Amino acid sequence: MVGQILFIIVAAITLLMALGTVVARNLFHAALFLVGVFFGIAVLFIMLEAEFLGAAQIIIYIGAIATLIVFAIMLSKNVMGKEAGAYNRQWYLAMGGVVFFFLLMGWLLIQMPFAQVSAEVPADAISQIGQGFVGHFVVPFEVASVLLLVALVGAIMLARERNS
Amino acid sequence: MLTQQYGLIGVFAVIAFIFPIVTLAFTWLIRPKRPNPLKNSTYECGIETVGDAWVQFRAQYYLFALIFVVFDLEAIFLFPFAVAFNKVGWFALFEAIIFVLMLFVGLIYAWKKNALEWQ
Amino acid sequence: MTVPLTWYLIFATALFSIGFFAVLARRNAIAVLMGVELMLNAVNVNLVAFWRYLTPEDLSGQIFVVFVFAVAAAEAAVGLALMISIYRTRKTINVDEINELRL
Amino acid sequence: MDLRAIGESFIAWLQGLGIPDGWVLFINWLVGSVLILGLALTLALALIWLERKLAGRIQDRLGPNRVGPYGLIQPIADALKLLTKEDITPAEADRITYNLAPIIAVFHVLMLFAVIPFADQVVGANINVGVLYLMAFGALGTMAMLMAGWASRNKYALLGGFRVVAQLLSYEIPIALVMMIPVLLVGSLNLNDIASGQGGLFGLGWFVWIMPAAFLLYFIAALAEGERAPFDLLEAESEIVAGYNIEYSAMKFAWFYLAFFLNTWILSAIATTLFLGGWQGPFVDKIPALGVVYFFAKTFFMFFLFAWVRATFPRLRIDQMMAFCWKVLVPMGLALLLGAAIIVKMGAEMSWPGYMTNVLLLVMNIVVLLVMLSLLGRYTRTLSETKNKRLFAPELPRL
Repeated sequence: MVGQILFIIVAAITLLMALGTVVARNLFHAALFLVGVFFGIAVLFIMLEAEFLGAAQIIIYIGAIATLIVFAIMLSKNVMGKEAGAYNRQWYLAMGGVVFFFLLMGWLLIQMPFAQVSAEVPADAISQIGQGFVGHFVVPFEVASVLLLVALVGAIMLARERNS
Repeated sequence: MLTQQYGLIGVFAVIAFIFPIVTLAFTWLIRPKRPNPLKNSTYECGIETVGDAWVQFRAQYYLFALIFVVFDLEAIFLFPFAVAFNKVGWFALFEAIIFVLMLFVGLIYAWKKNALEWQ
Repeated sequence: MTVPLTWYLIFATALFSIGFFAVLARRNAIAVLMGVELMLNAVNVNLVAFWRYLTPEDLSGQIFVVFVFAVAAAEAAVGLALMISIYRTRKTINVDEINELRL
Repeated sequence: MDLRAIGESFIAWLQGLGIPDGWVLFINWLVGSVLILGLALTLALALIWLERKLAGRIQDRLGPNRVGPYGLIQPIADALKLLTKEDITPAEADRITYNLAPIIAVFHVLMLFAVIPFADQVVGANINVGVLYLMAFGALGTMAMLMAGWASRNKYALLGGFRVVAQLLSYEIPIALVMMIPVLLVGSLNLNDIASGQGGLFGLGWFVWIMPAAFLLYFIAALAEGERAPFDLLEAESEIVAGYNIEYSAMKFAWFYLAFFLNTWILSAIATTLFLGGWQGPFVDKIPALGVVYFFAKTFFMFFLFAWVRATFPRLRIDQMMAFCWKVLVPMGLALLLGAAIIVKMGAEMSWPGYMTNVLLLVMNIVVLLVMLSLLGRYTRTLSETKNKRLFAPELPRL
């Protein structure tokens, strides 16, 4: 019961923040709302007993990605965001499509029966994640390092000021 | 067990967030309020402000944030590995070393391309 | 676990829809990118919720989320670098004005 | 006397009053939270006095000595003054973000207190991801600075905010790498486990003895992470006036100031927990309450070191500082981490006695430190012969 109330509060705040991200005309405000969304999702991860992911969510998304976005906003000088129209011309079509998608998915999800398992989370979950990285998931693990390397090289190439 | 620990963090988070707000509200009640246009103007050592403060920044800041993001992810991958370290074998250690060296190559690249210089 | 699994899924769907709307309708490319991040987060919520309710002993769900983190970060890094690069030459990052296949 | 037992008897007393279990738990959390908050605020007052007094003594001054004996009441007088001062919000500022920034700054640093183990099991929340929790809420602090710098709508504030965030981000990487070493040695992210894994006669099990280079690296990176001299570029008055908090006054400024001091103390506490054995010390298993004494003694010793460095060293240039992080500290951290991993694995596979692994770790640390120092020395020597006097100039050091 307490869990349900808590979930509704956290989910409602997170969704409002997400709406704020989409609606805010000022890009910096949108980024701040985005930080709120990330924090809310970290709380949801903790409620789902994925403590490692809760902490990692804050470190990666708020500590790294949100900062990156804010830096990029400052670099592109559109902070005021008072440019004519935040949305493009087909925004009402997009709105209709998205609402339709949500209603369809919601309708499907409510009817879908899931065979829930009422088991406890293993006590050494973090250790098992680590073993997964170097065991069963070793190929994606190494590919992730290549991905990060390529992203680093590519982004440096793109963002560098060449003539200085 | 989990609920017991995170419950405290949750309650404490609420208190730690409300406490500064309450103090700020309290000072708002007792402090003097005599604003004037000069006092409220932007402080730049007495010189009149020129243009908007939200100026465009150089890409330098972005490059540091970029390298940081990549290494932060590396840390997130390596922390569970460090926890599981006693339970995995030599092969796993080599995999982790390859993982780290791959990103070290990225650091060397950034170094060579002068992305680590603050100009 | 007092919260039903469906609640999490509907929450994730709503988040995904909001992010999708930003991708489709916002003009500013950074705002579009924020929408993509929202969608990826919705996927993460789904992955974790399914892991917790259906296979709590098998941590593949959590491991996948970490890989999604890596993809999201790489996407943000390269995407934003692209925007900075485009802004430098075109002085705009509105997606409906960037319609040529060259810088 | 056991602090843990006091808590348990408190819970038993509450249950004896016939309060339902859920509420007992809630009251327990509430009491714990208020205790941590009180501790943090008391510490802040004490630390401000201590730092000013220490800096005064080191620089051959007296420090605060007017209000109360030895100036002890000075911080309270300061707090009262700041409470009643006029608060100026710049007309140009983005109001909501501007007011939210100091709140987030205090929030993030207070949250860090919740997981610090003051003695065995005497900890707000004994969570399994303690080390990551510290990193996570540390990351939230950079957000507060970005908000403050941006919302003030002042060029100095924005520049200061962006600079300090670039600095904090960079130095977070060596800290993360170095934090991984105790995690590797203990096999747990739980701060309580890490501290109790450093037992041993008279503190011989502390990780600082087997990983001195890692401890040194942490100390240097923590100086930057705490925005303290010689890395206090955000306060470089001659360059950017006062950094991101230039437009803040009265109580909002006080919150930034308080967050700054508490952050330093937290960094000391992390150093104590990860490298100096936390609450470990002689006879702590007989008398658990001694743990609190040891913990605070070590943490205040670390804080003293921070204050000492701050009062002694001049400030670095920003290009030197960033280059030092990425070109010296990060490679060194990676080398230490991989070296430690290989040695520990070798020790486990070949079933060496424990002291053998420790000796090898110590040797590895000293070797890494010496190699780094000699490279730096050679590099600066070649620099002084060339025209380019910029330290850490573009090229890789020629070896």
